[in-house]
Amino acid sequence: MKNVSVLIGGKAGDGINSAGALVAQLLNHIGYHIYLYFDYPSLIRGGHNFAIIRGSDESIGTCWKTLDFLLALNSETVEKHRDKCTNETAIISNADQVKSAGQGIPVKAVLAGVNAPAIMGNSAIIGGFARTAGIEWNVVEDVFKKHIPKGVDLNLKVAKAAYDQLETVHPVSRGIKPPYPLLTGNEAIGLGMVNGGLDAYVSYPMTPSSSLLHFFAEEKEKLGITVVHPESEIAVILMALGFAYTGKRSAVGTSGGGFCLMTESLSLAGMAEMPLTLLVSQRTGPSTGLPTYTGQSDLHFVLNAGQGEYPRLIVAPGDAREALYWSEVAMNMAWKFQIPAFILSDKTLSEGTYSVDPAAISEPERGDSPRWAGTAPYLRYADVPGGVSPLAFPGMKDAVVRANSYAHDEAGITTEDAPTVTRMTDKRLRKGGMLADEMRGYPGVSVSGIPGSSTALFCWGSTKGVCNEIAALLGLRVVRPVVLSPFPVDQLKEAITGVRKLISVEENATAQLAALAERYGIVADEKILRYDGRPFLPDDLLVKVKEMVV
Amino acid sequence: MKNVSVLIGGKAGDGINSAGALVAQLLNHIGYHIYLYFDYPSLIRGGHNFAIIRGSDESIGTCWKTLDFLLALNSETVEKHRDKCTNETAIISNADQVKSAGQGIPVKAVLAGVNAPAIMGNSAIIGGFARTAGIEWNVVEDVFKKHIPKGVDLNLKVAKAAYDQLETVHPVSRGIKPPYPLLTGNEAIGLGMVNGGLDAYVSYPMTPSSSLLHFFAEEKEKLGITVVHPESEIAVILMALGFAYTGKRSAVGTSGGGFCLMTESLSLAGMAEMPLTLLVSQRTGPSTGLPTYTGQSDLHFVLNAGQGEYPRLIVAPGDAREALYWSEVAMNMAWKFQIPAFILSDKTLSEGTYSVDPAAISEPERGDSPRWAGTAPYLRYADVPGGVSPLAFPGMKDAVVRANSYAHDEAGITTEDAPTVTRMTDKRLRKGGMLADEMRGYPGVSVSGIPGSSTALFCWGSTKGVCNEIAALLGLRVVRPVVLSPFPVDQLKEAITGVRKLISVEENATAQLAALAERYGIVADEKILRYDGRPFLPDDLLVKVKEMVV
Amino acid sequence: MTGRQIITDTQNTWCPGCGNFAIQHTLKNILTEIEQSGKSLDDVVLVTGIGCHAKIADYLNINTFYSIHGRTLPVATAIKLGNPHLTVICCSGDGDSYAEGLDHLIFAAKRNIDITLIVHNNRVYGLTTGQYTPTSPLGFKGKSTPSGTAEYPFNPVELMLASGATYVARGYTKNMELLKNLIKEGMAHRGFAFIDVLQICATFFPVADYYTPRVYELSDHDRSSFEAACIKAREWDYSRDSLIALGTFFQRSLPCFDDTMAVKGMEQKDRRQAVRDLLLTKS
Amino acid sequence: MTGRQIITDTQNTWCPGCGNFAIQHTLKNILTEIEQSGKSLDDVVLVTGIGCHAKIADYLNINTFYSIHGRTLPVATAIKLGNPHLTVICCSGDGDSYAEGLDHLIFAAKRNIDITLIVHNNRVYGLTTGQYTPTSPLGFKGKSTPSGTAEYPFNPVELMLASGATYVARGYTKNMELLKNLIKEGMAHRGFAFIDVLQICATFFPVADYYTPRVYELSDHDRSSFEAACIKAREWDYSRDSLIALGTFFQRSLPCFDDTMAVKGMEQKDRRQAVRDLLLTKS
Ligand SMILES: Cc1ncc(C[n+]2csc(CCOP(=O)(O)OP(=O)(O)O)c2C)c(N)n1
Ligand SMILES: Cc1ncc(C[n+]2csc(CCOP(=O)(O)OP(=O)(O)O)c2C)c(N)n1
Ligand code: SF4
Ligand code: SF4
Ligand SMILES: [Mg+2]
Ligand SMILES: [Mg+2]
Repeated sequence: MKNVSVLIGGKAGDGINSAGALVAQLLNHIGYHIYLYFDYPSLIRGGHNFAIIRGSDESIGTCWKTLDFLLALNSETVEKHRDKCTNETAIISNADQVKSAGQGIPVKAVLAGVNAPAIMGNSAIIGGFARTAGIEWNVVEDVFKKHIPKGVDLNLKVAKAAYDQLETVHPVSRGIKPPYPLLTGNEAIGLGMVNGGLDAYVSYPMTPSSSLLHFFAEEKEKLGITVVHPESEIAVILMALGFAYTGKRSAVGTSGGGFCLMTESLSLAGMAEMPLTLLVSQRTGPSTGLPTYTGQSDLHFVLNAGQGEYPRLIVAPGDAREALYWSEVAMNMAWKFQIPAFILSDKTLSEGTYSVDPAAISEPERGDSPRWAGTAPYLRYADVPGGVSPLAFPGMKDAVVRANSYAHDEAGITTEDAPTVTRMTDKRLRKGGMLADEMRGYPGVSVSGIPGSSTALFCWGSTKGVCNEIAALLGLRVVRPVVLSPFPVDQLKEAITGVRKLISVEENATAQLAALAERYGIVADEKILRYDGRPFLPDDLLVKVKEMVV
Repeated sequence: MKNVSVLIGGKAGDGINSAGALVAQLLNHIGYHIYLYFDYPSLIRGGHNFAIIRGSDESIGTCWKTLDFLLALNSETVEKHRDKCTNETAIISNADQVKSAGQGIPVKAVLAGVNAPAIMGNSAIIGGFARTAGIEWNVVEDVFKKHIPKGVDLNLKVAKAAYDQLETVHPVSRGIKPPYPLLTGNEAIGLGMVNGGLDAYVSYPMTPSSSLLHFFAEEKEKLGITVVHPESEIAVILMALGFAYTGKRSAVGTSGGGFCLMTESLSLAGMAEMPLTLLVSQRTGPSTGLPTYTGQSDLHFVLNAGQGEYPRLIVAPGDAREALYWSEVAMNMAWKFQIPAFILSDKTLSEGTYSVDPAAISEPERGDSPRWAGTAPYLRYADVPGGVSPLAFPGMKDAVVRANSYAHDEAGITTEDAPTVTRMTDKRLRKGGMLADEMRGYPGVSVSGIPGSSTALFCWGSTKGVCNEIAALLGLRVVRPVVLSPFPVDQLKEAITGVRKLISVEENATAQLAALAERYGIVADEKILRYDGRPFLPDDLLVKVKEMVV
Repeated sequence: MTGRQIITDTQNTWCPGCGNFAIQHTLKNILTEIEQSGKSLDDVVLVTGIGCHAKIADYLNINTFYSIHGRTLPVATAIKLGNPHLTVICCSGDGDSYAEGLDHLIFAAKRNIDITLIVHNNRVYGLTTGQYTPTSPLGFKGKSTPSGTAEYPFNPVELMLASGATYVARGYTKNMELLKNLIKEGMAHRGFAFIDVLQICATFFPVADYYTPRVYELSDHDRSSFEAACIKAREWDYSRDSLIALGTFFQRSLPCFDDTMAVKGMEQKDRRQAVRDLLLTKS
Repeated sequence: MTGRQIITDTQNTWCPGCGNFAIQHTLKNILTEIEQSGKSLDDVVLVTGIGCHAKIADYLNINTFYSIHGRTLPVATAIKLGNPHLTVICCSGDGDSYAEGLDHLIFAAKRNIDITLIVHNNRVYGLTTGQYTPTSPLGFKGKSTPSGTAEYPFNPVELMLASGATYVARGYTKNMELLKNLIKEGMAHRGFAFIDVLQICATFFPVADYYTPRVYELSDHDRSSFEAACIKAREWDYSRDSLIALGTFFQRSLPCFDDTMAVKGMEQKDRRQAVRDLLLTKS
C-alpha cells in the first residue's frame, strides 16, 4: 500500500479546514484515494486545529499516525505533533511563527511581495508543500482554479512565490487513478437524501450535524429543496412531519441532545405512520460532552427512543460512498413503510472527507407507498395485509386525510376500543416484519478483510476504515452490520460462520453493538473500546488487536 | 380464597371513582384486603366509567371478572357488564335510569325525601349496596364519617333511606383483619418519596402521573414539600436538577410523552452527576395513544433514554406496598450514587387502589453521598475510588460548587483533554458497578407462587397481582424482577433455577422484559402479550396459561 | 367532495354547555359557506394539539392533523410551506399554545406564516381535569394549585402584538356572530392570524356570568394603529376586573414566510442530475 | 472564601475583541465589590446555557451550573426556590433565551422569580459558527441562511415588557460603566431582572461601528411608566436603522415567586411522622 500523510495545523480561525481540503485535492489530483480527518476544539479563534490528509493507492477511511509532511502554521503545531514525525517527515512551516523547523516560508514577506492580504497566508504553505512533495505546478493551478471561490489569481501568485522558494525534499510519486469527488460524510448523506427524493430539510444547528444544514442552505436552489432552520429541534421534527403530511419528502439532522428533543415526535411519527428520515450524528456524551469530538454511544438510545412500540430503520454507513447509498435507501424505506428511518453517523464520518469513485455509486431501487386509488372514503390507515396503507395527501380530490397521535381506527378517528387498538398495533408492527423482509435484499452486513479468517473484528459505522486496515495487516475478517434495525440476524450469523474469536471494536464505553448482538445469542469474546472522543488510529488499534490475537 | 367483587359504573362526571373508593372502604372495614381498578375514557363528562372493587381474605392486586355486585348508575352499565354477571350477581341500580334490573333504588325520590342535592345520589346506591351485602349500618356510618369530606350527615341520611328500602339478598361474610390504609399506587409512590426525604416535587400534568401532582399539591404543607407545576416537562426536569444542586431532594413525575421531553436533561443529570428521582407511569403508546389506559411498553426507552452512557436505577414495583418501599429506595440510591433513579409504573399501578398492611411496611436504610470535609478547594467531581464524589452545596463556606454538562475535570471545569475524559467517564461508570453491588442487598427479584415449580410466569410491575393468582391456581412459580437496571442477573438466574418453561407475561406487543433477559442468555419459552390498554384479568390469563402448561 | 357532511358521525364527548360546541358550529358554518361559494374543502387542513379543544379534529369531516400537546404550530407551518395552496387552520388550547408550545406561537407570529390560529382559551387544562394555565387569573385554585396560583397570567393579546403578529383578535364563544366574522377575517388575512377565543369550560372554569356583562365589541377602533391596539389589549389583563374588548385589535400587511421561504421543487430526475453535477465540482 | 481570586486559571478561548470580555470584567468588578462590602461570594450562583457566552462559567471562580442549551432559566428558578438565600445570576445567549428556551424566559418574567438574567445578545449563534438568531436583523446572511433570513427579528425588550418582567434594561459591551450599573441594579432588584446586553461578536457580527454612533443612555425617562417604557423599547426594533436606547426601561415592584411558592421544609423524622399520620387517614 502506497501512502502519504500530511498534517496541517494552526489556530482556530486560521482556515485549517479549507487549507486541508486544498491539500486533499492536490493529492487527489496526483492520483490518490483520500481521507481527511479534521480535529478542532469547541471554540472559534485560538486553540489548536489540525487536519490530517492521507492519500493512498487503495480506498481508505482512516489516518495513519506517522507523517510524511507536517505543515505548521504555528509552533504549537510542531510541538503537539512531534510524536507523529519521523526522520523522514518533511516539515513546512510559517517561518514568521515557527523558528527553525524544517523548510520555513517567510509568509509575511511572500504576501508583501505580491501585495496579498494576510488571509492568503495558507496558500503560501500549500505552495511550499506542493514543491516539497514535487507536485507539478500545473496541478496546483488546476486545484486552485477549481476550488478557491474568490481571488484565485492572487492566491496562485502567493503559492507560486513559496513554491519557487523551496526544494523538493520529499517527492511523492504519482498514482494512476483520475481525481474522484471528495465528499464529507455529511455531504454524502445529503446527496443520498436528495437522490432519495428529498424536498425539505429542517434542522437546528448542532455539531456534528450542522455542516449538512449549511451545505443544503448553500445548495438549496440547485437541488430544489426547501431548507428551514426553526426555533428548536422540537419545531424541526414537527415541521418535517408537517411536510410529510403534504406528501413532501423531508429529513432532519441533529446530534444526541437535539435528538432527545425529537423523541416525542418520533413516537408521533410511529403512531401516525409518517415517513421521516433522520440524520443523528453522534459526538462524545453524555449531555454537552465534547461537542466537536466523536463517539458511538447513542446506538441503544436511537434503537429505543420514544414511548411505545413501532418499527424503525437504522443504518450506520461506514464512509462517504456508503453514506450516499444508504441515505437514499433510508429515504426510500421511510416512504415505503411510512416509518422513521435513521442514518446514524458520528463526527468522524460526518466531518471526515473521503474519495468517492463515481463509478462505484450504486443506485438503490426507489421505494414508495402505494397511492390511494381515489374512491372515497379515504382510509388513511386502511388495515391492508402488509400493513402499509395507501397514501393520499390533503388537496387531493375527495380525500379526507387524517393523521392522528391517538390510537385510531382505519379512517384515523380516535378510538379507545380494545379490539381496534390491538388490530391497529398489529398493523403497525406488521410493517416491521415487512421491513425486515425487505432489508434481506440489501447488503445489511458487510464482510471484509480476509473472509475466511476465524478471528473477526466486529464493528459498525465510521470505524470501517481503521478496522479494514488492521484486518488487512493481521489477516483478519471484519464483520460490520450496516443495518442496525431491524437487526440483520441471519446475515450476521452467516457473516460470522467459522469465527472463533469475535473482537468488538467500538467508540463507546459499554460495547453497544456487542450488547445488541448478545440479544441474538452472538457474544463477542473480546472488546476494544475507546471513548475519549478521538477515533481509533490504526497504529494504536493494531497494538491492542495484536495483544488479543496472539 | 374468599372473594367479593363489586362493579360500580356510570357516566364520567358521576363520581364513580369516589363512590368506588367508598365501596372499597366498606369492604376494608368488614375485614377484606382490597384492590380497586378504575376504568375511564379520556373525556370529562359522559362516556362510561367504572370501578371494580374486589375484597379478598388474601392480599390481592387484580380484579376478578365475575361480579357479586353490580352497582349501575345508568343502564349502559348493565349492558356493558352483563358478561361479568352470573345468576348470583346482585344488581343494585338507579331505578330512575335503569329499568327492571335487580334491586332498583328510586334515587330522585330518596334525595327528595331528605332534601339532598343530586350529587348525593351515589350515597343512595352505596347505602343500597351495604344493605344488599348485609353490611351493618354502623360500618357505613364509620366509613362515611371518615371519608366524606363535606356534608356527611346529609349523605348518611340519603344512604340510610336506600339502606332501609332494600333487602340483604347477597350477604357477605366478615373477614377478620382490621382495616388497612387504602392507597393508590401514586399515593404510595409519593409517600415513599417523602420517606426518602423528598423536598420538592415538580411535575406537569400527564395521565397517569397527574394524580401524584394533585396529591402532593394538596398535602404539601403537611409533608413540608415545595410543589411546582411549571410551563413544560422540560422545565420540570431542569427545575428538579436546580433543586438537587442546592441539596434539596427532588422528584419529577410524568408519562411517556412528557418523559421524551426530559431525556436531554436526563443525560445532563448523568453527566453532571445530579441525584434525581423520576416517576414514569406508562400508558398505551405510541404517542398520545390511549391516555387513560395501561401499558408496559416503555421499558427499553427508559433503560436507554438520553445520549451517552451513564448508570441509572430502574425499579418497577408491583403494588402499593412495594411502591412505598421501592420509591424510598430509589430516592436513596439517587443520592447515594448521584444518578437518576426511576420508578417505572403504569396506569394500573398508579391509579389502582391497594390495601397496605402498615405492619408490612419496611423501612430501607437511608442512602446518601458523603459530604465534603470543608477543605478548599472543593472538587465537585473528585475521582475517588468508588466514583461517588463528596457533595457540597452552594452557600457552604469556601465551596465553589460546579455542575457541568460538558466533559469536565474533577473541579467541574470543562475539558477536552482525552485522558481526563476517559478517566471521568470511568469514574461515572464505576458508580454503575457500585450501584449493582449495592442492589445485591435488595430483593431485586421476587419469587412467588410455588417456588419449586418448573414452570414459571415471568413478569414485571403491576401484573404481579394477576400472575400470582394464576400461579396459585395452577401451581406455578412467578419470577418477577423488580429492579430492572442494573439488571439483577445473578438474582434472576437463581430465581429461575429449575425452571423448564418460562412464560413471559407482559402488557406490550414485543415482550420487552423477555428481550432484556435475552441479553443475559435467559430466554422465555412462551410469551403472552396484551396491548389493548386493558390489564390482564385472571380469568383470561388463566385460559392462555393453561393452553401452554398442558 | 362537494356537499359533504361537515360533521362526522364520531360520538361527541364534550361536556354539556362546553364552549367548544360554539367553535365547532362556527367552523361548520364557515366551511359550509366556503363550499357554497364553489371552493373545495379538499384544500382545507385543520391542525390541533391535544386536549378537549383538539377533539374537534375527530368531529370535522376535513383533512386533519391531530398532533401532540403543544405542537400545533410547527406542524401547521410546514403544511403551509409544503403545499401553499392549502388553507391551514389551527385549533389549539391555552395549555397548548401558551404553556407547552409558547415558543412556537411567538415564532409563528414573528415569521408571519399564512395560517389561522384559533386558541380555545378556556383558561384551564380541560382534558387533564382542571389545572391552571398561563391565562388563569391570579389565585386560581386548580388541582395542581389547590391553595391558589402564585403567578400572574400573561396577556396573550399583548404578547402577540409584541411578537409581530399581523392579525390579532379576541372572540368569545357566547358571541357566535362575531366569532364567525373573526375566523373568516383571519382566514382571509394573508399572514399569521391569531384569534384568542374566550371559551367557556362548563366544568372547570364556568365564567360565562363573569364574561357576559363585561364583554363589548370594539368599534371606532383603528385596527391599523399599533398603539391603539396596545391600549385596547391592556384594558383587561386576564386577571383584574375590567371590561373585555372583543374584535380585531390589529391588522397589517407584511410578507409571508411561505412566500419567501419555499423553494420550488424539482422533478426527481432533475434532482439526480443536480447531484451528479454537484459531484463534478467536488473533484 | 474571602479575598478570592475571581477569575480562574482556565484558559480563556473567546476571540480577540469579543464583547464577552467586557461582561466578564464587569461581573468580576461587581463580585469584587460584593466581597469588599463584607458579603460572601459563597452565596452567589451563576447559571449559564451553552455557547460562547456560557464559557464564563469556567472563567469565574464562583458557584456555577453550566447547564444545557436553552435551559438556563428553569435551573436558576429552582436554585432560588431551593435556597432563597442565594443570589442567582444567569448568563445566557440569545440563541439560548430567545430561541431554544424562549418559553422559559417568558415564564420567568411572568413569575417574577428573583434572579438576574444577563443575555449576551450578539445576535448570532456564536459557538456553532454564525447562524441567525431571533434578534438578527432581517436579511441576515448566516450559515443557515446564506441568501438572507426571511424573518423579522423580535424585540426582546418589548417582549419582556409584555410578559410582565419587573426590571427591564438594555446594556452594551462598549459601555462598561453603564453595564455595571445595570447589572448591579438588576441584582439589587427584588424580582426578575432582565438585561439585554448588545454584545459584540467580533467574528460573526462585528457591529460596533453600527452601534456606537447610535446608542444613547436613557435620561429623563420615567422607569415606573409602562407606557414610556414601551415607547422607548419600540424606538429600535433590532432591524431597522434608528437610535438605540440603553439603560433601564422599566422597573416596578411585585411579589416574587420564591416568596409565594417555597414551602418550609421539615426534619426528616417529622416527615416520616407526617407520612404515618397520613396513612392513618386512609383506612
Ligand atoms: C408532553 C405532554 N404533556 C402533557 C400531556 C397531557 N395533556 C394532555 S391535554 C393537556 C392540557 C390541555 O390543555 P389545553 O391545551 O388548554 O386544552 P383543553 O383541554 O383545555 O382544551 C395536557 C397537559 C400530554 N399529552 N403531552
Ligand atoms: C439541544 C441543543 N441544540 C443545539 C445545540 C448546539 N448549540 C450549542 S451552542 C448553540 C448556540 C449558541 O448560541 P447563543 O445562545 O446565542 O450563544 P453564543 O455562542 O452566541 O454566545 C447551539 C445551537 C446544543 N448544544 N443543544
Ligand atoms: S372539561 Fe371544559 S373544555 Fe373540556 S369538554 Fe368539558 S366543558 Fe369543555
Ligand atoms: S465567536 Fe463571537 S461571541 Fe464567540 S468568542 Fe468569538 S467573538 Fe465572542
Ligand atoms: Mg385549555
Ligand atoms: Mg448568541
